[in-house]
Amino acid sequence: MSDSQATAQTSVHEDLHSPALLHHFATEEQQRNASSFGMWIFLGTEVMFFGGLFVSYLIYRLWYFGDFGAASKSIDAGLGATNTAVLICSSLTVVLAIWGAQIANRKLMIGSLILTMLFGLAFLGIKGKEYKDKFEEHHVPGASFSFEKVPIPGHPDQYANPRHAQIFFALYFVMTGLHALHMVVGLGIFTWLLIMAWKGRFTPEYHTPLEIGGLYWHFVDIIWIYLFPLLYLIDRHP
Amino acid sequence: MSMATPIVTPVEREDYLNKEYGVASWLLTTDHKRIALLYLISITFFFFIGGFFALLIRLELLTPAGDLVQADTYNKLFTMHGQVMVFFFLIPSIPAVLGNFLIPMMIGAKDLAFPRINLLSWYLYIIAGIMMLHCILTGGVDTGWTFYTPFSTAFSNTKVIEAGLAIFVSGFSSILTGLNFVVTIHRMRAPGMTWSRLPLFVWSHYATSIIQILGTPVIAITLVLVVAERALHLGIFDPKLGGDPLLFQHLFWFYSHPAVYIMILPSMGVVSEVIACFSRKRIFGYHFVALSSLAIAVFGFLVWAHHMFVAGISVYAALVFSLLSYSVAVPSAVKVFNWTATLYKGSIHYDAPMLYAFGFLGLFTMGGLTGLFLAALGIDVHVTDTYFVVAHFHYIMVGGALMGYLGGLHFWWPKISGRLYPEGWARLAALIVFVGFNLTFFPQFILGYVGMPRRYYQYPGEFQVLNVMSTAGATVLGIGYLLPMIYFLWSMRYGKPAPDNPWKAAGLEWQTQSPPTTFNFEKEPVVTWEAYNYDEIDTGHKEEVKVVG
Amino acid sequence: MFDNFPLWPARASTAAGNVDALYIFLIIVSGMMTLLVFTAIVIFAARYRHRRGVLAEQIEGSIPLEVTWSIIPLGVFMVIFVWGAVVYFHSRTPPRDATDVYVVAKQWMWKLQHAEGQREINSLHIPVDRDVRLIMTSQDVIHSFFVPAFRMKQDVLPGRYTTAWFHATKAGTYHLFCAEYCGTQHSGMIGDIVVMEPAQYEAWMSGGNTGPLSATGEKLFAELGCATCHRSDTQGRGPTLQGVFGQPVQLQDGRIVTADENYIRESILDPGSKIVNGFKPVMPTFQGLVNEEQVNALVAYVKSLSGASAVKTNTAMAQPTAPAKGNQVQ
Amino acid sequence: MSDHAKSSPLKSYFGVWIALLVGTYLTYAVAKLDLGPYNAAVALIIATTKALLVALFFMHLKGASEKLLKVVVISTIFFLFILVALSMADYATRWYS
Repeated sequence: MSDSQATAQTSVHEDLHSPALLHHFATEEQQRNASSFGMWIFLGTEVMFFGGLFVSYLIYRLWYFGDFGAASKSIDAGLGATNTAVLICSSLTVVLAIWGAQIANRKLMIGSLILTMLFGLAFLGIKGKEYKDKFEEHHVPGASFSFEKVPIPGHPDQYANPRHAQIFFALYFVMTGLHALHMVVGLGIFTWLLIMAWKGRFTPEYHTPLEIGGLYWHFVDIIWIYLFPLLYLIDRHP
Repeated sequence: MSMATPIVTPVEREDYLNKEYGVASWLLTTDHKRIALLYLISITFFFFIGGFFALLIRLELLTPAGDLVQADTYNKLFTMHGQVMVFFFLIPSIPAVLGNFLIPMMIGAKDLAFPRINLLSWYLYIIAGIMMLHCILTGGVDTGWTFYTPFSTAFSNTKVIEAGLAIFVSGFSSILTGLNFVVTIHRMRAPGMTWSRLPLFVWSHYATSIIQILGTPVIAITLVLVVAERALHLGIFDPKLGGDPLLFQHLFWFYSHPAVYIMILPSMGVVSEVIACFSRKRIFGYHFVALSSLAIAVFGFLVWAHHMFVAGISVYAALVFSLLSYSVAVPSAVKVFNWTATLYKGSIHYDAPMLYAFGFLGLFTMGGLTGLFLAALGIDVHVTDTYFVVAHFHYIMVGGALMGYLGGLHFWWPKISGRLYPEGWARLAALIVFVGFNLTFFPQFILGYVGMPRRYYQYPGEFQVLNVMSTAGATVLGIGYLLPMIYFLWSMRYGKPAPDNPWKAAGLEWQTQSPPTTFNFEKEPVVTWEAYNYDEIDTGHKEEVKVVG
Repeated sequence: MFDNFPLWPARASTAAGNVDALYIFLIIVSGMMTLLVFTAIVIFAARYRHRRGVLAEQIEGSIPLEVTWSIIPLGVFMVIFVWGAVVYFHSRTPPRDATDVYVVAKQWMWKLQHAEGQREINSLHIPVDRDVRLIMTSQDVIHSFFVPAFRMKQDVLPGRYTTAWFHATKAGTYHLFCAEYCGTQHSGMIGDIVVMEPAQYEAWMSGGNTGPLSATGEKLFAELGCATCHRSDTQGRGPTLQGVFGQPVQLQDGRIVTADENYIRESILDPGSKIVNGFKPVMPTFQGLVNEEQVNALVAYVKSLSGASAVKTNTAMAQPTAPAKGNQVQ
Repeated sequence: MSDHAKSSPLKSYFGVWIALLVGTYLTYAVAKLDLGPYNAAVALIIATTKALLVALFFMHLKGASEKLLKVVVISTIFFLFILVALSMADYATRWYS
């Protein structure tokens, strides 16, 4: 999923006119509004992109609620909750980085950017551990998948149907995998933003790339805010 | 107008073509006009690939027995014809070529909002094109352009993954074009260019961009799921593992029906411009035509399951979608009536673009009306998946979108190339295309109702006569499409140099030099006149804003 | 090439008349609309062609005109919609006492099983003037059972039943096509529907009769050991199947579903998904142990237990009953 | 984006941050209770409030100068709603499933 256009559009300015203004924009105000407007539209496409997955999830959850509950119970909700907290902290540090740029506090900006990326890496680490557990428990869809004799929550005498549980894990891996891919792209964007910040390219007047990167990061956080309850907490009550 | 005019070299004025030469100046350009030409060349290439497949299909159907190609090859032929034509010609055609070239000029801007993303959009299109060509040359795919599961995920042993990824990438090229247009139209209009002074071409592209932005991602994720299911045996659409093949059809048609409005809306924009210019009149009911474009874009998202009436959806869902499908027909009808009313008390010229516009009006009306047949549940049960449907969507796509595209190319060719195309040949080509088209696709309506199913490689003998007529029409249509390419290329070299406004048309794009300079306008234009002010132009009351490009 | 060149499909079922009527109405309406638009264009194009010195008259537009040509088409469309919906609803509600024919679609052939037991490949012999209901499923990909002469088409999905019905009115042999692309021999997956006079049908019926489908189903029901749990009295570990077909069933999670063919099929192949209230989920799945024909036989047997007239006695001639609001089978 | 004149005080950032963490814990805790069908509804309500908090404060939708961004967000959600609602129109009325 080429997210490079998110970076390409945060136009690294040529050194023709004033440092930040691109040739075809009349004023800087127009350019900044265009970039953020473009980014919000791009986030709209991402919402519809994940939307297709959420609809598939909704329909199969309605059809196979018991099997989905059993499969969801086998995932460690604690890890999921910590991951949510990690992402929320990273959103905070992103906002602090932008605030740092606005008040020309270089240390705050760069520190926050680094913190954001550390949180991102922590998220991927925890996600990696979760996937490792799934590999070990043979819960990855495909030939090695086995989900025998797992009781349906609330109906201890009834076993989950492995074929339907496999659909849950298929959706689980596609949704969280796609989200993790967006997280990796996000880390790439923030590395690039860190380099630009390090070179002192951002001033209180011009820090549009930071804001665009921030929008993208917050969006990835919002997607996770929905993924966590829907995938991890389907049928957790005793 | 004699044919063999001597080579005429126009007085040397600097424009976007002769500003700089060399491969890098083209492959790394961020000028929306050059990107438009890059798109023009690449989609024409794919158009002739798709057209070649179409001719092979029609040749095979000359005889009831399957004797020209084998069954598998025929299945690959109609699949490739569908995929290449839909994703690599029709969806990018007008937005990427005429839209890219004209929208900045029509709203008085130097370029699109994100020129680099515009170039990225073309590169994504080329990467997707190369992937599709590789897929075609190394075996092709035989699932039909609709990729229905579980055939595409479990039973087809052709290169479904490669074709799916190619269309996935071409989807992002379409999203980026849409995103660029929406931001440009909102942010980059010249002073005075209010929303009610926007040309209808820009309105229709605004509506098209909404569909491109909000529809394409859904087919992107659907293709990701199909590729994942084939590669990793996930089972989301595989009934043996509890998946639902109808879910695929819902997600696929959620994009693919609005996609047909991506194809037709830009042509409607072209026709609005052409009819206004050649009747020397303001469009009748400007606001209604503009708003009906938006209405088509929004209602287009509510109707997708009329492709699935017999696929196994519930009776009540079928009723809901049939009712909604009629709501989307009203704006199209309003547009046709407004165009016809524009001709009233006009001063009508019969130049080639106007002939294409008349052709569009006729064929689109018939295509739209047969859509009413298909939206009626009772009839759809009988005619869906037969040649009636094939004829309906070809009337809309080939009769509507392609005629609009050719009309637009002829109308703005002097502006694009700085040369005039040969008028006589152009009118002849328009006539040939119109006649060839009707001879090809009208018999298919009858074939469809008589009961010949779609995608049939061999058919019972009683359908042969109509098929032979259709194949005859296809050859005439093929010639009709070759002519414009020939005389457009010819005109690049030998055509008379075009004045800045050969048709004396309204619109900012005509107040630039032909061909325009890289930044379109020397100084930013200020718009003080209403859209389609042909009365002022013809009576000359308003001194035209002389903006030397 | 010119001997048989139909421009109109044969009309051989009750539905054909309704569909053709709507089709002709639509042709007339769209024909008038096209004529209206074309003549307007031609007259305006000729009358107002460019003449030197004559300027076009600018007309802004007229709201009332716009409203009229929005409302009138909408009104006409609603008439078409309602008429189409009525025809569709009629074609999707099979009469209660129609004869059942079980259809199994397989990559590139049609296998049909009559309730009376006959098995046919790519052909279906039915008597004229009898309601026939098709209970269809596919073994691999999506196919579509399409008989142009009956104006009937219904996709056949793998993994569940879809049903369609028709009432043949004219004897003769009509085309059967597969209308949903299904692979290499998609265009070879065709057959014939042979509609015969009752006398001929009896003659055809008597030959090669392996007994009604429900009998085969009964034999299978015993062989697979279903009878041990599903007993006719109520002591069995499974719910009794006497008179269950077509009646509502209370499930363990409170939902009430109608015990139609799909419910029985799902209970055989995926028993865990719907547990009848008051019973334990002990039934093993038979997925893979029984093929499609055997499932059809078991379904026919269960239906015969509830007196649903799955089996048409030879002599009883079913009058073309009015389409009773049968239970809705998707 | 956020107007430079009106600078966002840090207080609102940290406030939203705390609220989001509380929301996460709440989601986790509520899932433990047996509310029958309302479990999903409650989880979605909490998730939506958290998403709104992030969008309005962190993504500066609240103080945004032009209305256009809100229009984009609302129309995206409208089209997602169409996809969900009309798909459910089919799945909800398929009696046997």
